[in-house]
Amino acid sequence: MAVIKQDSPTYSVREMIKEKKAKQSGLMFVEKLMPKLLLLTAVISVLTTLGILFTLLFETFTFFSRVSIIEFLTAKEWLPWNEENGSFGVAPLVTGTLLTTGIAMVVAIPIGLASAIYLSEYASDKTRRIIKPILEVLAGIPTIVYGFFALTFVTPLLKQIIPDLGIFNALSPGIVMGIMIIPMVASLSEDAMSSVPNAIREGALGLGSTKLEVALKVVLPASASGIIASFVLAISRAVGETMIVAVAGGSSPVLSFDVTQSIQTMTAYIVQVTTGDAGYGTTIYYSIYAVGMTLFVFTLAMNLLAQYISRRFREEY
Amino acid sequence: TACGNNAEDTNENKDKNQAAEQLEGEVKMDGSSTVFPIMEAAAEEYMAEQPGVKVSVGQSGTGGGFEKFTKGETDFSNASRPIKDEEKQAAASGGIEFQELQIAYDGLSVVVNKENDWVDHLTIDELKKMWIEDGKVKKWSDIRPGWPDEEIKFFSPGHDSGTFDYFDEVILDGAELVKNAQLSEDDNVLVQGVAGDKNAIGYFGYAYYLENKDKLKVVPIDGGNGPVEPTNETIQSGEYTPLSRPLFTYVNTKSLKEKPQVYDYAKFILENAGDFAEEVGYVRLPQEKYDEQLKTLEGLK
Amino acid sequence: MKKLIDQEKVIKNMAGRLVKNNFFKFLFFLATVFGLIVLVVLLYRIFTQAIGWLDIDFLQNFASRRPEEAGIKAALIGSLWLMVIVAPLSLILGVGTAIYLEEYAKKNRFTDFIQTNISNLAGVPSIVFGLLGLTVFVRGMELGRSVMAAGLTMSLLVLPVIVVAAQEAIRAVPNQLREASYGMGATKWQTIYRVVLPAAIPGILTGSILALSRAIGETAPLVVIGIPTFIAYLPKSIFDTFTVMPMQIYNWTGRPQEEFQHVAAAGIVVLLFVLILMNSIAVFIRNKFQKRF
Amino acid sequence: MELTVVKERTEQKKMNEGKEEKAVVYRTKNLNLWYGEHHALKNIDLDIYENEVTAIIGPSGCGKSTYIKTLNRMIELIPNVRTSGEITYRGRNIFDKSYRVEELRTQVGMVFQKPNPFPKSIYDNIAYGPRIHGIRDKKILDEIVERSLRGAAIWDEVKDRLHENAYGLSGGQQQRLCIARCLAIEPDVILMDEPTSALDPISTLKIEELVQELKKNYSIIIVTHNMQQAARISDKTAFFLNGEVIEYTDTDKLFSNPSDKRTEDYITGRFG
Amino acid sequence: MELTVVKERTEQKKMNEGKEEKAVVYRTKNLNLWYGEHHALKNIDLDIYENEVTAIIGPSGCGKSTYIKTLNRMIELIPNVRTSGEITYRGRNIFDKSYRVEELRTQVGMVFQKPNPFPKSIYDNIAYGPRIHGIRDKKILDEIVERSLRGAAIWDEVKDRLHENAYGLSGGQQQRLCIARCLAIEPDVILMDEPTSALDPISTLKIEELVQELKKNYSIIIVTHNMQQAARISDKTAFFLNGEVIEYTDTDKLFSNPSDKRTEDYITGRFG
Ligand SMILES: Nc1ncnc2c1ncn2[C@@H]1O[C@H](COP(=O)(O)OP(=O)(O)OP(=O)(O)O)[C@@H](O)[C@H]1O
Ligand SMILES: Nc1ncnc2c1ncn2[C@@H]1O[C@H](COP(=O)(O)OP(=O)(O)OP(=O)(O)O)[C@@H](O)[C@H]1O
Ligand SMILES: [Mg+2]
Ligand SMILES: [Mg+2]
Ligand SMILES: O=P([O-])([O-])[O-]
Repeated sequence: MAVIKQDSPTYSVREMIKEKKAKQSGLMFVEKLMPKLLLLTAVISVLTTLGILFTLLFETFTFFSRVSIIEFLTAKEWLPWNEENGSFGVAPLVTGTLLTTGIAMVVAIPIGLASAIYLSEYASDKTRRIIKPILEVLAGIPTIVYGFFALTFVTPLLKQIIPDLGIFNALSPGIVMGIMIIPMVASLSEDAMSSVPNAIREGALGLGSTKLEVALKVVLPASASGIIASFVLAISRAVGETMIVAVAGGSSPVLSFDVTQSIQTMTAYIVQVTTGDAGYGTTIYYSIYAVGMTLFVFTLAMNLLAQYISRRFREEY
Repeated sequence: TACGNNAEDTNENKDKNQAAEQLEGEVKMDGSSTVFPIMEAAAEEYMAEQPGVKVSVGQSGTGGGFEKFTKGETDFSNASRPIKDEEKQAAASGGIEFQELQIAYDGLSVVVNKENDWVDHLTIDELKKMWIEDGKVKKWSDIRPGWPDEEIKFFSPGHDSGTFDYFDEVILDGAELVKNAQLSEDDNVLVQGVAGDKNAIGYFGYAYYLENKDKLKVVPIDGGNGPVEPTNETIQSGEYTPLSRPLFTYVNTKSLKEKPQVYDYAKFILENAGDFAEEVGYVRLPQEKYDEQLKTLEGLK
Repeated sequence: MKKLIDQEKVIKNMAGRLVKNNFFKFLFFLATVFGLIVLVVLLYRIFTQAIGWLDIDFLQNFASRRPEEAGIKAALIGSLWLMVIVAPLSLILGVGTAIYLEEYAKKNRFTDFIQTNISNLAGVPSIVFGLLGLTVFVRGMELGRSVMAAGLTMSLLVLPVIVVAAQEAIRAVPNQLREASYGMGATKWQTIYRVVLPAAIPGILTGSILALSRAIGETAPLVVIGIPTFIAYLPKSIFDTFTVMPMQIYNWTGRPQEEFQHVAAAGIVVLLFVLILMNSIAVFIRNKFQKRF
Repeated sequence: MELTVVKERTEQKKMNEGKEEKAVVYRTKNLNLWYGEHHALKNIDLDIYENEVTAIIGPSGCGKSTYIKTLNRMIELIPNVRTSGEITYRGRNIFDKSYRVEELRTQVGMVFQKPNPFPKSIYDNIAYGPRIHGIRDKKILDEIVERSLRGAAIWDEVKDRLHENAYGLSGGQQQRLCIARCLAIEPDVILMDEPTSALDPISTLKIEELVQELKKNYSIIIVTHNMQQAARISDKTAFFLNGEVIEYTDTDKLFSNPSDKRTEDYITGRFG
Repeated sequence: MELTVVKERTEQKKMNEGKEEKAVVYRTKNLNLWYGEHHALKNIDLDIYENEVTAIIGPSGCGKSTYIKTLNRMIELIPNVRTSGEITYRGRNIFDKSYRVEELRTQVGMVFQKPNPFPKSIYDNIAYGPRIHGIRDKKILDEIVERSLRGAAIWDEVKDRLHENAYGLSGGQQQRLCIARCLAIEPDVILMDEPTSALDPISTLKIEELVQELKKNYSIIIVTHNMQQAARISDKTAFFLNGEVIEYTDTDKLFSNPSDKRTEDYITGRFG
């Protein structure tokens, strides 16, 4: 046994602590200061939102002093370039956005959900650990890469099936956007499903259920709120996606639901104008803020909906 | 700087009397994406000569460029059309004075599919008939009898480009573009569109035609003096009309006076723009024009 | 009492149920693989295009009008410069916010409001952040098209993602550890700084790296801000102009010369390489420090 | 009393009454189990008899849960588990390739340590089992639900709120609900892994009473860390230690007159 | 034996020896505690004496953990907790505004039900307390670490791996590490909330021995659900039921001759 001067401790920790305590007034100062500092950082995010609102509102007001809000909301044509008989009806941009978003969801929701079920209910831990990050790479690829993928690969491929398909169309960017969003749906839904306690799964398996029955009849209903919230978030991501549609969707704002033809989304319009010829101070210039505002309101509504769903229907296990 | 470099002195292609002086500072340039390749070439070469000067070139579009320019955010603004009155006003209210410099020509090229064996040329009226919206579906046979009874597929640059602006000015004249035209901001995409459809027609900058000669067929345009195909010669001489247009850069005169590097760069552009333009697919101006502008520039120093 | 469940029938049913299970398992598997196949196709196309164009020169050259000479140096370094601003700023703000919300904030309206605000911000389209950056940083604060202006814009863009990731990581630190620390007479900040944060760091880093890799690939907000595309020098300070990889790639894809498509592909490969590198670091951290509380 | 239990198999039971030997439900022969490298069960030999309550006791980590989970092959959910030896259920080797786990688990119900109702209504919790086995008829389902809830002595407490979420129930009620859920598929054996360890004394008492009732119709295997509980409710008790069965005999005998020193040490509280 | 404990305060202790009455460390007077509406502790009166082991037993949910957490005001971490009444520690009211919790908790160490080492090295775990209290000197820290680990009877097992992560230790080792961590700041009282309930029998035994050793220098309050354990190691035992103290007396007396019927029922295993 190692010898330690047991009968003569060289010092008393207790005494030392008492001594130090007297000198630790700085500690108390930090203790009081930190929450305030941290609150300050938390307020930055609020300021960001205010900044966005302020930026958008200010220019949007100027826009609406030139174009009536009624026209903006009800007119059926978006012809900002035409100086004499132009028209600023946002509807075509909105339908363009809805169209591509809708297609993206048709792709992303079933495939994403199926992947989520596979990963959370069937795959081994190891498979999950390998596949999830790979799928995340899919989500991390810059969107312009997807844009050209849609234009130069998916569109020609689809053209072999649908000969009438325009070189720009809603279908191809919609599908590619959907593919890009699959990991988001898969990963968020998988999180929701994995948070269902294993005890509940065991309960179902103990009654002789197959894994499919456990997944569909127990886990899915139990994680419904998280899953639906992931859908809503995916929708708002699709609504806000820019480069894919800008590259492969064309720039024809038309009020139509024909997915084989060229469209323009709200985001693509903003990019078009900011990289284009419109001068500062023109109505076109202000219109991008009005469109931006519309987009903001759109995604705000989606996000609030997602939060409402996950709060309202949150399951307590 | 006194120890002049002999190797450089023997360099014959440029006037070297100022090259010995090494400049520093920034030159900010933004504007037309059409002009961008020329300016990229200019910046690249200039910086090889003057490594101390940092030239940045943006491509926010002609309008976007002027927006920054009139706020004093840039020294040069590239443009594929002349400055507009509102933009002049904006500049005046921002206290910005400027000088317009013409640097090259672009010939808008009207192109059709390689397999299109019927179009030999088009007149301005025919172009109008095609491209202006009149509520009807357009077929080739509507344009000239004997052409196939098939629907024309239109490809055009987006409304927010200088190229469209110019086309609008000379062909559409304010009227509406055919509704079912496929629009893209990206000229490469238009190339693909026309190359992929037998009944397609489209237009875009000369450079994009040059690069894709093998995929496309260019249409000679009859501007009143018989059909003319866009070539370096016809564009430079003004024979290819009315679809050839000048390209500009606008320089802030205050920068010109206060920043030696801006002046030096402007001069460099005028001296070399012709070469760069041809290299990237545009057409040089007649030499007199460059010389004239060089003189004006000197007066502004 | 009669039996309500016919065991024979149950057994007979079993075969069908198992077939169904296997069928769907296969279907789910296919769905999972679908994403991977797309990834492979995409990468294959890009790599075949990039082959021959991707070499050391490509990394060492500035952009050029001649495709053979064009390189990604300015954009690559520019992207790294962008990270110099975005990484520390968004981390400090994001983690600070997360600590405040998880450790200090009382459950009240104001906290709820901040929380809701953050989740909303996470869903605001990046292009709208571009408009914000243009108005506030580029114009309002007169930062111009500098690393600083773009960095601030991107920091705000990824901030909510980092906050949420950090919150989750902090929440995952078991209360027992906090209790242990308090039990020794530690103050709250000591507990946070010495126990909670170190335990949460892997989670925070993983989430943050994924958020930062998003910032590296973003194009739209920078297009809106008006970052220049041709730069043949490296920024010397955060107030210099610069360009980033996605902008440069976007520019190349729009060029008339066929060769530039290959240059663009080479650029994409470099960008993907950086992304995959960052993702691997995240995965490495995640696997290495897998929570073992 | 309120308890109404399913009376099936009572005939068979009567036949057994009076006889010394009851039928063997589960026979475990030389069972070994490894979690990766960790040898968690060692040479287990154990016969479980029909219509009896068999208790498994032992200190924490001795392999009680592992053993009971092996009986309905729930253990397979854990990766890297290896077994050797044999377990026969009613004469059939449960590790046999042709024996489908789903089938086994339909015969052998399980109640877990923590109540784990599905986040569904009380009704749907009970109807879940019958439904997956193909019973869709509303009338029959209604009957099953009532019968099972009565069988688990919880009918009166929940009959007015069948369509409310099961998570609104107290812990003890949830546990009885889980027992009812298990009864709904009319199993032959019920496995219980510390079913009362998370419950208050009153709920515990109720469940103990219930187990006594249920053994008339079911064979029950119950893991418990509470020796008093084992003594109160079981017919036979197995004492596990470090993955081995130290002693397995009639409960009375084990507690009054253990034959192994270690058993004695454990039940007198000298360790554990 | 390997155990080497800090010998300070031995003088003081010696003085107390032989006397009937030891000094009171904690005096609880008429303590009530509510979780929101739930009345969890009711009129608790309890004196804790120096250098003794005081055990608190009672069925699950009776308020054992709540009480012990009140003693070092850990209970304040839970929102909506309200108290009335008084607890004095060495004569000073712990609820007093001027009494900083950090100071109280420096004097009163705590060991939890589940071992909760920090995800740091063994060394850093022990050095944590001294460090936060401002002790930075490497030499002194080294000495404190060794002394504390010896005090918790784990030095020999870990001395060669002081800089490895504490999560590499077994559960029992982790729990002793937590005790060592607590000793490092030389507290006066140690609170232990079911410190062995998550451990195997051998580790449990080690900790029980350790508690016996520690009481020479510390006053120890230990919550346990294991009556045998209480009987084995404590000097006094308090029996809690439904938030009340039913009986509080010498351990020998409580187990051999309880004065309350409910105590008797509980210790004979009639419920719980
Ligand atoms: N998933 C697992 N992986 C590896 N080892 C495990 C696993 N589950 C249990 N073990 C180990 O197997 C042994 C037996 O565990 P088991 O859970 O069967 O014990 P138990 O008797 O049920 O204990 P308790 O009373 O605590 O529930 C223990 O040593 C445990 O550490
Ligand atoms: N955070 C809380 N909020 C509300 N009620 C609580 C909380 N913690 C405990 N309670 C309630 O207070 C009562 C006493 O709980 P406590 O944890 O003190 O019991 P215990 O005697 O330690 O039980 P166990 O042996 O299970 O640890 C219980 O009825 C419990 O439900
Ligand atoms: Mg167990
Ligand atoms: Mg407790
Ligand atoms: O970029 P533009 O030349 O089309 O304005």
